[in-house]
Amino acid sequence: MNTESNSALRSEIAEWMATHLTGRFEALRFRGNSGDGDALPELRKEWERELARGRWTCPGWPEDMGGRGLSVAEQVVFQEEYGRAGGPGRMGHIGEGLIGPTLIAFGTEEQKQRFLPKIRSGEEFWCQGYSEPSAGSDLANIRTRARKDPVTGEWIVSGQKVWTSLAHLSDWIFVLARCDEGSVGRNGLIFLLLPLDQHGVEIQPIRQIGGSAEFNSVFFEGARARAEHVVGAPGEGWKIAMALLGFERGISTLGQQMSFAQELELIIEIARENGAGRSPIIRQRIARAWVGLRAMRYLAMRVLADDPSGDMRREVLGYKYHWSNWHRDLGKLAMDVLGLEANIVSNDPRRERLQQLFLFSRADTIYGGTNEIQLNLIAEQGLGMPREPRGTLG
Amino acid sequence: MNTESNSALRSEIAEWMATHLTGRFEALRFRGNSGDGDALPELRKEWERELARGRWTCPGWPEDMGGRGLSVAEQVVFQEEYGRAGGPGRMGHIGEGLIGPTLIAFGTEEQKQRFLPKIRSGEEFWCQGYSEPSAGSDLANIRTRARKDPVTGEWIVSGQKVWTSLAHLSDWIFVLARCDEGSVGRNGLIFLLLPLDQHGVEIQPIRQIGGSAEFNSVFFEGARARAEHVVGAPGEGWKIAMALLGFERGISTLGQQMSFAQELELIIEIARENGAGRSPIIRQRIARAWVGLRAMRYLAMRVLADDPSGDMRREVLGYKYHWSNWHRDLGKLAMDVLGLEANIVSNDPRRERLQQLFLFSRADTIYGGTNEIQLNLIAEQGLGMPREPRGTLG
Amino acid sequence: MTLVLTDDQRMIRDEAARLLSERSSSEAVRKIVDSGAGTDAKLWSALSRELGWCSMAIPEEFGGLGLGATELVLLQEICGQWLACVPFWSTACVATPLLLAAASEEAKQRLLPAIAVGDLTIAVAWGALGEINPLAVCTVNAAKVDGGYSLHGHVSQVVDLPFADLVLVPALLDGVLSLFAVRRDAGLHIEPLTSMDATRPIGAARFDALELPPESRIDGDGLTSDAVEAALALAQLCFAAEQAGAARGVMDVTLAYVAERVQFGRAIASFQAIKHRCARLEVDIAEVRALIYGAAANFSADDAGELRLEASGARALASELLFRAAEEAIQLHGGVGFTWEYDPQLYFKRAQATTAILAQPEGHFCMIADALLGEASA
Amino acid sequence: MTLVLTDDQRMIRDEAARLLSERSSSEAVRKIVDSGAGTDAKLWSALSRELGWCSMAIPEEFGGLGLGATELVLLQEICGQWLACVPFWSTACVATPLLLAAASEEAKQRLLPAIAVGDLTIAVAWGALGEINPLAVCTVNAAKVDGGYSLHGHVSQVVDLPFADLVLVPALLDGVLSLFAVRRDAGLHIEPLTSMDATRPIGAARFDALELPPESRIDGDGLTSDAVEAALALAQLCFAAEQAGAARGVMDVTLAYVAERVQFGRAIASFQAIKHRCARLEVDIAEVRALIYGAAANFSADDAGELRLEASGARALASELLFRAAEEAIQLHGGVGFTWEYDPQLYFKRAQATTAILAQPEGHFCMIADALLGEASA
Repeated sequence: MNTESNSALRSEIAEWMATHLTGRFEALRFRGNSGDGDALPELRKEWERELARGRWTCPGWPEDMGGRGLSVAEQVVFQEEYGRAGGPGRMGHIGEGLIGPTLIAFGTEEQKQRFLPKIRSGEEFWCQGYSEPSAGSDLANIRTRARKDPVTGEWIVSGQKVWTSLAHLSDWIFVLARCDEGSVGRNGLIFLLLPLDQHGVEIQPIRQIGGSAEFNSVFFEGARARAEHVVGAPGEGWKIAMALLGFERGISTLGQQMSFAQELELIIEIARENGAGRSPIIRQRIARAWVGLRAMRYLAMRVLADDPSGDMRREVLGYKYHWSNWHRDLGKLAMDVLGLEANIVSNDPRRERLQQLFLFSRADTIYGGTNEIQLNLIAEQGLGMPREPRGTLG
Repeated sequence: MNTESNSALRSEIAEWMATHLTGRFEALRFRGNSGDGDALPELRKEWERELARGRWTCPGWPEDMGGRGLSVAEQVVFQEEYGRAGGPGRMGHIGEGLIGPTLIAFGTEEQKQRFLPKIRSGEEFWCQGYSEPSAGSDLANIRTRARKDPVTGEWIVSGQKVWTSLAHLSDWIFVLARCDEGSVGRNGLIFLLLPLDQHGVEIQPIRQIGGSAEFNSVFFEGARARAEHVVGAPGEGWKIAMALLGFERGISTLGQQMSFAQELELIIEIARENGAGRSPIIRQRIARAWVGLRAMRYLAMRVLADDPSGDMRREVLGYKYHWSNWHRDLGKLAMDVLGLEANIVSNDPRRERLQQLFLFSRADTIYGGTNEIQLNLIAEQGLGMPREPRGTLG
Repeated sequence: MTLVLTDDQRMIRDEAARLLSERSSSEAVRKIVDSGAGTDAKLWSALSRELGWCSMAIPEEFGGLGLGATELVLLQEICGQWLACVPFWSTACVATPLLLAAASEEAKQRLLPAIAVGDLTIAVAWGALGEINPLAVCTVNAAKVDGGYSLHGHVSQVVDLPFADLVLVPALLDGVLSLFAVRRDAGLHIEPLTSMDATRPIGAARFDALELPPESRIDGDGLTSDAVEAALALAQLCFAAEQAGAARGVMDVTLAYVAERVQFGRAIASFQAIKHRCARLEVDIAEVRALIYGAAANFSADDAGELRLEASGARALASELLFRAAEEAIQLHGGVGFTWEYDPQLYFKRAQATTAILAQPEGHFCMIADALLGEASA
Repeated sequence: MTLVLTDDQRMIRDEAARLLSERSSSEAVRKIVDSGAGTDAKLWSALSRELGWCSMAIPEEFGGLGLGATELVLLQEICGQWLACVPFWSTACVATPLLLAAASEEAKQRLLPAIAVGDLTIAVAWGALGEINPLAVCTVNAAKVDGGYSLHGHVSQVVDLPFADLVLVPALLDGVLSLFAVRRDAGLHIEPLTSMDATRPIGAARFDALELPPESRIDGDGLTSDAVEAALALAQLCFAAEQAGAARGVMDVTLAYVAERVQFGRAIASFQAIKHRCARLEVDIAEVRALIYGAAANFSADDAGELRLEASGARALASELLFRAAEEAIQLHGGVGFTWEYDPQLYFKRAQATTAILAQPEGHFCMIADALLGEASA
């Protein structure tokens, strides 16, 4: 994998960002990242369409699906330059990065025709219906039910999803539901595509620690998915759901790292200004953060390189744990550098950004697989240690 | 509990130590503590008899058993002054602190007459036969068997004990063994007293990380305990064994803390001399160590005070974890203060003491209940969290 | 010196716990948070006027109960445990010891009885709240003028200021640190600040040539005595107690949650990694509490002695402990941990806010190291 | 820049791993430890003479294979994993880069081919082994004398000295740091030291007006160039690789033990707290390895650049990681963990010894902070 070259592509993107992330889009710089996900939604949707006009949505998709067919290395370049330029959190991420590739791999021709173009163009936005109140870390404990309407062939869905990011700003949701009455665990699940704007779907925001509400609970009561909007066969929903997660290869994390680097830079700047940077302990912590970020970059490059020898299997497993804990700790460092000021809410944009970092990064070690789940996976799949015994409750 | 007063007693002990821990006993100062337990054994046995002549062995035993009947607070004073004066690790500890009180509480009149005076006088030394290769943390998994000789009524013992401290320097051992064939767990155990100097007992030293051998494996093959040397009834060995552990109330830990304080003092002295004390990180660590030691002292005082209201139940549980990890970390601090010199073995007594601290303190978080067992106990007994499910192996 | 609580002390503690568990419940605290007030005036009135909390450590001669440091730390622990939105620390654990240490007899006679009956809530405008000794960096100057004194300066953060009746202001007068008592209606400029931790109000105080009568200067002979140092150490210790109590509180919240939350067919409290993490927190809580109770039992109002180091040690450990306990609470609550609806976020914000007040842990350890090793020359 | 190993690199690594798993087994290492030698001469001969390990990073013009930093860190990792008692680091990762960076063309021609074929084992008498840049504190002085040079001074700890054929000695000559090559039979006083970590020999070197011929000075123009700094950074990086490898090694030992040890009717590997602790170590191993491989892939012999910071970062993390891995190994082995008979103690002593060599973690972090923040004025 070559990240330093691709310089033509690199400058093309940088230039495009410089000329387009301006004017009314200026307000979007650095916004909409983790925890701040519900910021300026309408403007960010417009930004998605701006990206689409430049053919910068879905650049990794094959050309015949509307993408640019960029290689992994090239996608990394895109993410890095996007992040470096302060490109906002992508409203289209779930569509472009998750359901799009899933449909490309498992969808029917009809599904591809129906959904992919509108994902690419920024016309339709997607959200993810996996987690449930009793199926968080334990995803196989799905209870949302899908029952086939014998007349229409439609699937009728009842149940509750939680932690649905941006559901209130999305058009479609993909849902993992139980279609075989009485099935348990990974069997008897179905993977459905549902429009959110219908009777039988209710969206409730979940207010977060920082006061914003990026996540939602989504309640289904007789909501309907069309018969042809099943991905894969009924009963093999688990397979599709896991494959989808596999498409999240973390390319976007290299763009994310640009944002991390800027946060660290800001912390260093403030530490220089307010004297915190004279404290030997703060200095050690800043140095650690820098080292951790360097390591994270190489880790991501190793993970993305997808070594055919399998040398990196263990490392892939630990990547999420590494970056999320690094980022969470950075939030604490930011506060300790701010010192007494950390506690006072003001409209100083730098302080505000660091306070948001502090609060919102608390979610990093929880969503997308908690620390505890990550460590279980590393121990069991990476180190071959015995599985945790399952209990009999719930 | 009053520790600052008792000043008459305090000066009596200090004076006695000053006048007796001299001459040939001088060599014993600060020796024989954890990890160094097999140092100078013969001289230390003589020292025990010297203590006995001063009536400073078993000072907490009732007067009619040969003790002084000191209160807990007074025993604390003794331990503190003993430690402050550099009194060596007590060869008689197991007799005085564990089996003695057990016999006083549960022994027959005959057992008391037979054993207590020689414990008090420093004539007979004891060791503890609890742990086995597959019954370490899991003590209820005892496999050593005791079978009654139908002719003599003696108990015939076969099996293996491990981690028997100072067995090679002891005269007697108390053994927890399984007397009911086919029993499991805490049932069917017996608590026996055996002389070590007999056919059927073999003692093998276990060489430790620092090269010394304080611990032993003790192999029994048809070794015999007299019929009248059962404590409690056959079958209720678990009860006696647990009661015995309860007598280890940690009074000796206040003496131990004196030794910890001297170690910390030595580290500070060296840090001042070699410049390590200018490092902000070393300074933080030294300050932490000091704070931890202060807390340990108050913790011990709270534990010993035995609050009738039960407020301290949780804190009692955590005390061992606290002191052992503190001490282990002190060992690492000592090495980092020594810097490059830490790695070089020489006959500099200060460096040697800190190197021993470093190596031997590794045992602190393992023997007498590993960290993991301590944390289980705190979680289960202190915090009421669910018990760990037992497996079916072994 | 006894490290076992007396029956009276246990009664005070248990009664406080019973009361705050009702009156400072999660709902009650959230009401204050939502209101933006930061202080629960009704609760404070109950504690200070009806229950006499502020009289605890005031000598009997000034209308108090004549109890001591142990009672203060016990109450502070309970306040922390329930995140009580009351200015108890400012009034009883900072202002009162400072008055006892440094005020003239006349000022004591005037102020302490009013505090004891709950008529006077006091904030202390420390010069540099981020310092271990916030008097060392004084940002207010006083000058003698006709008819009294004039104060100039600015204190950027004063805990409980928006709610206080009276503000104690250490100020430099002719090079000597003196103590002034300023009523909030005396022309003081108060700017309320919005705090991330909405359970305690903070304000900025500005003194623009504020003219005060002669009796507003209340110190006997400056703020330099050992007694003042002891008072500061007591304030630190009581703050540590609040933090330790909050750690206990958030841990109780967590223990209750993990006992109920089922994943993989088991209460998550049954997972060993979770048990061990809770147990380690418990060990650390016990450590800090032992240090706090031990130091409180040794407290002497005339001699800071080792109390200064122990109080600093307790503060450093308590700051770290509370933050870790709150952080673990969020983590162990999983998805709901970072929601507004669950309580970990309340403790988490309190944790961060209290870390910075009266010096971060490293500052405390630095000070202890200086005492043990001599000041660093590097 | 590629972060995937080439097939050749994988082959080198796998072959090395296969060999050392046989030739540097626990029994083999213990034999060296018991002998007090600290070096396994036979193994070293096999590696250096038969397998050409020392030729890896020597350019082809000097008889080497012309490979680079990545091959060195791969081999160092394997050496660490098996605690191989060989002077590979000193010879191939310190002396060779230093010669390449600073030696005159003549000296390179003379020395490098001999190193490449395994005829020359070299120790470097760093002035201050506890520093990040051990050349910065030079404890040896050189003077020009009739017929050559005279060296004075003392280097208190020289890694691999007791086994080396040749010692490289940085010495101050007329205020310029120069490099001398001293054969062990040239009258050098070597005092072997007893090391707690008996898997690597250490000696003290004393130069008492040691007279040397002119060709013993081997530097081109002093030891000040960027190339020398890059060589030092590479030495740090390779040392980090050894530590990371040792962490992997001791963790493998631990994983094998906990998979077999049964307590409470279960393999202790099934206890979640133990799983999580092992998993966290694994995450940290991956972190350090990524940093090492990334830095090695970026290595340029002419420009220390960011390599210096990354190598320091890798060293800091690897020191902490190895110590923690070894500490956990002892703990998770329970009673047998602190016995002589089991292997954790070997790694544990290596962990402590390597922490102190070439600066402790805080020193490395300090240096990085200075680069990021400017030097501390406090």
